[in-house]
Amino acid sequence: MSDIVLSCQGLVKKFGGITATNKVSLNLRRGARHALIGPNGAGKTTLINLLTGVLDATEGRITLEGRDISDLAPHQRVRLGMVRTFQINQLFASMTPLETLALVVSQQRGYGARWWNPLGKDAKVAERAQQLLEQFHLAEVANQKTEVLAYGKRRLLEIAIALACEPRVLLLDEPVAGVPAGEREELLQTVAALPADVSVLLIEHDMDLVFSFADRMTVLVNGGVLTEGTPDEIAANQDVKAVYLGHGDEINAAMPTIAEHAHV
Amino acid sequence: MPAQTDLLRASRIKAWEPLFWLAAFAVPLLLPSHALIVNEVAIVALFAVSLDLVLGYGGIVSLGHAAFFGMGAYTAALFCKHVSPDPHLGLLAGTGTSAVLGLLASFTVLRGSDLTRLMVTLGIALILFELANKLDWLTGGMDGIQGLMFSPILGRFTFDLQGQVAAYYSLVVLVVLFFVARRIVHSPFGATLKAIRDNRLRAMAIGIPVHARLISVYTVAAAIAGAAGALFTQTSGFASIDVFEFHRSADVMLMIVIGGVGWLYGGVAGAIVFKLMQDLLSQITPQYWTFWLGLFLVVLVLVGRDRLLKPWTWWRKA
Amino acid sequence: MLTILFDGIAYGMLLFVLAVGLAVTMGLMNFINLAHGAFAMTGGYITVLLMQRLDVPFLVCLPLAFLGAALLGAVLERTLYRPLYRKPHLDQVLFSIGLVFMSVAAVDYYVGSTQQIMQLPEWLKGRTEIGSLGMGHYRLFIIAVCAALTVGLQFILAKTRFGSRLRASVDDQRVAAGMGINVNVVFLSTFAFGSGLAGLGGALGAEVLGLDPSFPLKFMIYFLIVVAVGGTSSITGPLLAALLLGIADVAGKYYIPRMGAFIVYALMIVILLWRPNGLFVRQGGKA
Amino acid sequence: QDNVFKIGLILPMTGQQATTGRQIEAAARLWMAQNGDTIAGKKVQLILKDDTSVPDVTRRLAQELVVNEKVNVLAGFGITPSALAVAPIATQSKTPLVVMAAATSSITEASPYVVRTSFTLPQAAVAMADWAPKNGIKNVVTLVTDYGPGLDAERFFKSRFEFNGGKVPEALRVPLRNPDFAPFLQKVRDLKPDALFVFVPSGAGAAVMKQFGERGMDKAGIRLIGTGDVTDDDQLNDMGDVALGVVTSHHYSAYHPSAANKKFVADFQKANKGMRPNFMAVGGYDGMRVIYEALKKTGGKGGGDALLAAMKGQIFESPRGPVFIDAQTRDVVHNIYLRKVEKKDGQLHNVEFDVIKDVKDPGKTK
Amino acid sequence: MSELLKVEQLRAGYGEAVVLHDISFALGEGQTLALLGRNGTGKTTLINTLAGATRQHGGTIALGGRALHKLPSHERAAAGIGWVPQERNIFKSLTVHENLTAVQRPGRWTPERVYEMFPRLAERKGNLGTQLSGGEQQMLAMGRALVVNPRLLLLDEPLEGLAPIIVTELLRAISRITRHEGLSAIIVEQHPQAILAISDSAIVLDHGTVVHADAASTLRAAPELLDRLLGVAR
Ligand SMILES: Nc1ncnc2c1ncn2[C@@H]1O[C@H](COP(=O)(O)OP(=O)(O)OP(=O)(O)O)[C@@H](O)[C@H]1O
Ligand SMILES: Nc1ncnc2c1ncn2[C@@H]1O[C@H](COP(=O)(O)OP(=O)(O)OP(=O)(O)O)[C@@H](O)[C@H]1O
Ligand SMILES: [Mg+2]
Ligand SMILES: [Mg+2]
Repeated sequence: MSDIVLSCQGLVKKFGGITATNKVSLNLRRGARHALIGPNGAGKTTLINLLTGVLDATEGRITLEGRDISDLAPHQRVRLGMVRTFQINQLFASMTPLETLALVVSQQRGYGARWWNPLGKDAKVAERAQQLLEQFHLAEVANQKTEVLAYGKRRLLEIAIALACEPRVLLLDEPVAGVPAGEREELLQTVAALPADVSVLLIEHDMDLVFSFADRMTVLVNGGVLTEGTPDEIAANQDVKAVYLGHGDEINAAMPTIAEHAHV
Repeated sequence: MPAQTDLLRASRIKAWEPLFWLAAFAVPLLLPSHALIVNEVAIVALFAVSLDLVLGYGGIVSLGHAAFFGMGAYTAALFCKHVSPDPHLGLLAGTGTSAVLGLLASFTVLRGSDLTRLMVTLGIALILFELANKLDWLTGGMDGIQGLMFSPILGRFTFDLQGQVAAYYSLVVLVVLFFVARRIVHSPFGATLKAIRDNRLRAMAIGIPVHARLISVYTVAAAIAGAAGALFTQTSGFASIDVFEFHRSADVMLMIVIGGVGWLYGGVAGAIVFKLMQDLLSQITPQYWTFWLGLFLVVLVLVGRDRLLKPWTWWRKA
Repeated sequence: MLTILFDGIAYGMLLFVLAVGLAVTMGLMNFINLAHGAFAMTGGYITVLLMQRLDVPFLVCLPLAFLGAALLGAVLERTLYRPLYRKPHLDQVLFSIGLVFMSVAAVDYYVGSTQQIMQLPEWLKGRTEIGSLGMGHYRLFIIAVCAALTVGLQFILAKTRFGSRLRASVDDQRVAAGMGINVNVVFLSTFAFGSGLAGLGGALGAEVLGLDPSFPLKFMIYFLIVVAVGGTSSITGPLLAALLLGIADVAGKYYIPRMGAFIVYALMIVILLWRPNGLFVRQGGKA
Repeated sequence: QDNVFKIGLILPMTGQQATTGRQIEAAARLWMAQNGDTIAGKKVQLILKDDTSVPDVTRRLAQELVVNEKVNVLAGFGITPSALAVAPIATQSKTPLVVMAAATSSITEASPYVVRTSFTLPQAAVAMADWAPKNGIKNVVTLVTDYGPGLDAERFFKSRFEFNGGKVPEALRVPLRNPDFAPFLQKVRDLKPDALFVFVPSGAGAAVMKQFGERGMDKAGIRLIGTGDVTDDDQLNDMGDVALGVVTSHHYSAYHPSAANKKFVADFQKANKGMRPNFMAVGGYDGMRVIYEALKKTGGKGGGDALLAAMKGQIFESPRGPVFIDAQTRDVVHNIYLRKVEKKDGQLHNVEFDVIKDVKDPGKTK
Repeated sequence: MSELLKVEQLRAGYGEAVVLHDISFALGEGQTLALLGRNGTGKTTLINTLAGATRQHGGTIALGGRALHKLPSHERAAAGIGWVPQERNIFKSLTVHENLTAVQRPGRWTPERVYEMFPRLAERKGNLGTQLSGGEQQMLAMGRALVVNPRLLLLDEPLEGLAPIIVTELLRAISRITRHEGLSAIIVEQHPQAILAISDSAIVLDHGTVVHADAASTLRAAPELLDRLLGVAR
C-alpha cells in the first residue's frame, strides 16, 4: 500500500507501571486530514512523542514512506519530512521570529552547518522567512524577542516553525489551544491549505474544529485504539460518546441541558 | 529586502569595533610599561572567548575549561623542548592537541543537567592536573617545564623583557581567532547553537543534529582555548602545572559572567575588568585585595551589570 | 579491612554534614550557593575561637556553631540573597563567589591566615579496638551525629509538609504564594537551616580537615561532588553519595595509594556519565 | 631616584600559602626596622607584591618590577614553580634573585643569579636519615606530599637511610589536595615500622600529627620523625600534646639558644602581635641581611653582577646559627639540628638536642 | 443572599504599567460570575489581582467584609481565595498528591474528594506534576484550588484542553458546588455560551474596563449583543 505514508504497529510505551501507549497501530494515508481524539491522558501526546522520536518506544515499529525509522534520532526523522508542533509552546526565547524562521529555513535547506557566512546571507532564505512571517501575521513583531511576544503570537510562531520545515507529514498537538474562538478557524485553514500530498495528523479537543477539518478519525482510550473511521461514523459511535464526547454532539448544544440539570 | 537587512544587521561590524581594537593595539606602544598586562589580558580574553562559545552559545556550563588551556600550554612547551622552538608551529600544535582533547571530552557533556556538566568538566580538568603531576618524566611534575627558549616571531621579533613582542603576538592571535568566532556565531551554524541553548527539544524537532553541533562547537572552543594556552607558554617561557588548576577555570567563568554571556565582547570586557581590577587592588592591598574583588562581584550582581557599567542609568528609576 | 571501612564511613559522613546544607539550598531551593563553604567556615571558627579563647566546652560549641551560621545565613538571606533567587544561575555563581572572596579576606584580617587547631576533649581523643576493627572516638562521634541528623532531616522533609511546600515555592513562587504558602518565611527558614547545617559541618570538620581562611575555596569542590553525585532532590541521595565517595576515597588511598588522587574524580565522572542526574534521583511514575 | 635601592619582594600573600608570605614580610620589615633603611647612602625601598602562588603571575610581576620599577634585587618566592618561572628573568636582566622560602634543591641551578637563604629539603631529610639509624630506627615508612619538595624529601631520605643500613618498606605519597590522612596512616599502622618519616607542607603537619595520635600509633610503638615543616614553630603551640616527643630535623627553631635568636624572636613577636617566627621568617630575615651586606660592600655601584658577587661567600651569624652562602652553588650552607618537641615554660618548642654542622645541599653533590 | 465579594475602583497592572482601570463589581455568596472579553483585555490580570499576584495601584477588594487588598498573596488563600491560574502552573517537582497536600487547608475538600471527582488523578497520584498530560494538569489545578477550601473560586479558562465529556462534567460539578456548598466562583472562558449557562451574572471587559455588566441569562439570550461585545466576526 504505497499510499500509506506513516504507519506504526504495536507501539507500546510504559512509564514505570503506567502503560501510556498500548499496542497502537495507526496508518496515515498520503494527503490525509486525520484527527486523533480521546480523553485526557489517553496517550495522544505520548503517541506523537513516540512517532517523532522524542520518546523511545518500549515495543513496536514505525515506518515512514516504507522505511523503518524506529531507531532514528528525532532530527533524522525531521529530515525525512515528519514535523510536529507541541501542545505547550517550544520556542527559542532569545531569538526573534525572523531569526527563528530564517534558521529553520536554513536548516531545512541543509545550510545548518555553514559556519562562515552570516545567517540571511542567502537571499532565498530571507525571502522564504519573510513570506512565512506575513502568512502568519508575524511581520509586525518580526524583530522582537520571542519571549516578550503575546501568547497568541507565540502560538502562531509555533505553527509557523513547523510549516517552515516543509513537512511531508505534519503532526499537530492541540494547535489552537489558547487561541480565541474567532481566530481558530483561520489558523486551521492555513493548515488545511497545505499541498494535497501533505499528510496531517491533528490532536484537538475542540469538536467543532475537528469535525470540520478531518476526513478520518482515530479514537484513543487508555493508551489503545478504541475505533477508527470517518467523522460520521465516529460521531455516531456509542462507545465514543460514552467515553469522550458525552451525551450531546457538541458542547454548546450540551450546555442548556447541563444548566437545567444543575438547577434541579 | 527588509528581512535580509534585518538578519544581516546583527553580523555587521559596528563602528566602535575597529576603534576598540585600534586602542588595544596602541596600548603596548604608547604605554610600554603596561605591555605585560596587555599580553596577559589578551590571553585570558582569548580563553574567555573560547568559553563563551561553549557556555554563551552552546549553553554548556563548564568549570573545567582549563583542561584545554593547559593542554595547549603543555603541548607548546613539549613541542618547543622536543621538536622545534618555532612558536608558530608550537601554536598550531597546541591548538591541534586541544582540539583532539575537546573532541574526546565533548562526549561527556552531551547529557545531563547543568550541575552534572559542571562537575564532569571540573573532574576532567582535575584528572589532567593529577596526570600532569604524576607523569613527571614528561611534564616536570609540580615544577612544570621551565626555561623554554622560543625562536623569534616571524623570524625577526625576539620576545623582550618589556613584553611588547609578546603583547603584539597575543593580540594578533586574539584578533584573528576572535573574528573567526564572530563569524561562527553569526552563521547559520551559530544560530543552530543558540537554538539548542534556548530549547533543545525544539531544536531537535526542526532537524538540528544536536549532538553533532555540540561536539563541533566544543571542539572548536577547545582548540581556541588551546591556542590561548600555547600563547601562555610561549610568552612566559614555561608551562606550570597550575594551568590545569581549578582557579583558572573558575576565573575565566567569572570573567565571562562579568562581561555578559552570549556576547563575544563580554568575555573580552570581563577579562579586561577582572584582570585590571585584580592587578590594581593587589597593588593597593596585597593581603586583602580579594575582599574588594569579592565586594565588586557582589555589587555587580546586586546592582546589575547594565546599571553598573552604564553610569547614565543610575539616576533612572528601577 | 573493617578499620578502613569505618574510616571511610566516618569521612563520608563528615562530607555529608558539610554538603547536606548545600543539597538543601542548591537542590531544594535551586540557588547555586557557592558560598556554602563560607558558612561552614563560620561554624568552624566559632567553635575554635570559643574553645581557644573562652574555654567553652566542645559540646556546647556545636549547637552554637549551628546557630551562629544559621543566624548569619538568615541575615544574609534577608539582605542580600533574596533578590537573587530570580536571577540566572550564573549571576548566583558570581555573587556567591564574591561572598566567598570577601569572607576569606575578612577572616584573614580578623583571625589571621594560620591553620587553626582545635583541642578535642579527652573523651573524644581515644580509640577503641575490637578485634581488627579500630575506631577513633571522634570518628564514632561524627557518625553518631550524622546519623541523628539524617534521621531528623528525613523526618522533616518526608513526614511534614514543609518539604513539599518548599519545593512548591521553588517551582513557582508566585503561584505558591497564591495557594497560601508564605514563600518568604519558607525560604528564610530553609536558607538559615542550610547555613546552620554548614556551620555544624564546619565545626565537626575543623578537627579532621583543618581550618584556615581558604577553607571555603579548598573544599567547595568536595561539596559540589557530593551534591552532584547524590542528586539534588532528596537527603538520602547526598548521604549515600557521600558514603560511597568517602569509602571509595579511603579504600582507594589505602589499597592503591599511587592512584589516590584519581579515584574520587574518576568515580564521579563515571557515575555522572552513567546517571547524569545523580545516582539517586527522585523518580515519579510509581502510583 | 638614583639614590633609591629597590627590592622587589614577591610573595604569596593570599591563598593557602599566605602564612609563608606573612612570615617573610614581617621578618623583612623587622630587619629594616632594626637596621635602618639607608645603606651606603641609598634609601632602601621594599616593594611588596602578591603572586597568589601562581607562577605566571609571579613572572609577570617580576618582569614588571624589573622593567618598570627597575628594582635592584628580586626576592621572596613562596613556592618552587614561582621561583623557577622568574629565574630566566633574573638571568636576562642580570638581577640577583634571593630565594627566601622555596626549598627544592634545583632552584639555584635555574639561573646564575639565584641566591638562596632559606634551606633545601635534602639538607633536612639527609640529616634525619643519618640520625635515625643511630637511634634504633631501622625500618621507616615515608609519607610525603606528592609534589616537588615532597619528592625531594622522599628521595634523599630514602637513599641516605638505605645507605645507612635502614629499610624503607613503603614510600607513600599523599595527593596535594587531600582532606583526610586516615587511609595513609592506617596503612602505616598495618606495616608497623619503627618510625614514620613525614614531610607535608606546614599547614597539614598538625593534621598528620593529631591523626597519628588518634590512631594510637605512638602506643603501637611507631615513632614520628620528619623535617621541621611538620612541627612548624608558627603553629606548634596549637597542636597540643600530641606533638610532644616528635623528632624532626631542621635548620631553625625559634627556641635556638643563642643571643641573636633570642633578640630576633623577641623583636619579631613584639612587632607582630605575638606571632612566633618560623623557618620562613628566618629565611626572609637572612635574605635581607644578604642583600644589605652586598649593598654595603658595593656601595650600590656596578649593577646586578657586582651585587651578586658580593652576596656570594657571605658568612654570618644568623638567628638559626652560622650561615654561609656557598660561592659556587649560591646555596645556603648551615647547621641542621635535630629537635624534639618539648614543653618549656608552658609552651611547646622544638628543642634542639643534636646538630650536624655545615650541611651543604646534598642535591648539588651529584 | 449576602454579598461575598465587593470590588471597587480597582486599578492594577504589572510594574509601572496599569492594565486594569477602575473596575467595580460585586458578587453574592453561592453566585457565579462569568468574566468575558477578547484576548488581552485584562481578564487574567483581574483574576491574578484578586489572588494578589499583580501590582495593585488603587481601589479596594473586600471578601466577606474583610479588606483583601491589604493582605499579601499568601494570606488571601487563608482568607478564602482558591485560584486556578491560566497556565495551570502545576508544581513540577511535586507529585500529584503532594501538589494537593502542600496547599491543603481543613475543610470539606480533601485530596480524596478531589480524586473522586477526577478518578484520572487518583491513578496518577505518584506522578510528578510535569508527567501529566495537558488535561490532567488542568484537573489537578482545579483540585488544588479546591483543597484550599476557599469561599471564592477564581477559574481562569478551566476548560481549556479538556475532553468534551470532562467539560460537561466539570461544568456540572462547578454549578453543584456553587449551589449546594455556597461557594462563589468567577470564571473566565473562551466559550461564552458554555459558561453563561451556569453563571448568574456576567461582566465583559475591554481595555481593562468593564464595558458591560448583566445577568447571565440576559446575555445568553442575546447572542448578537454578545458577539458585538466580544468583537467576534461571524
Ligand atoms: N514522563 C511520564 N512519566 C509517567 N507518566 C507519564 C509521563 N508522560 C505522560 N505520562 C502519562 O501518560 C498518560 C498519557 O499522557 P499524554 O500526555 O499522552 O495524554 P494526552 O492524550 O495527550 O492527554 P491530553 O489530552 O490531556 O493532553 C497520562 O496519563 C500521563 O499521566
Ligand atoms: N507579565 C506581564 N507584564 C506586562 N504586561 C502584561 C503581563 N501579562 C499581561 N500583560 C498585558 O496585560 C494586558 C492584559 O492581559 P491579560 O493576560 O490579563 O489578558 P486576558 O484577557 O487574560 O487575555 P487572554 O484571553 O489571552 O488570556 C495585555 O495587554 C498584556 O499584554
Ligand atoms: Mg496531550
Ligand atoms: Mg487570560
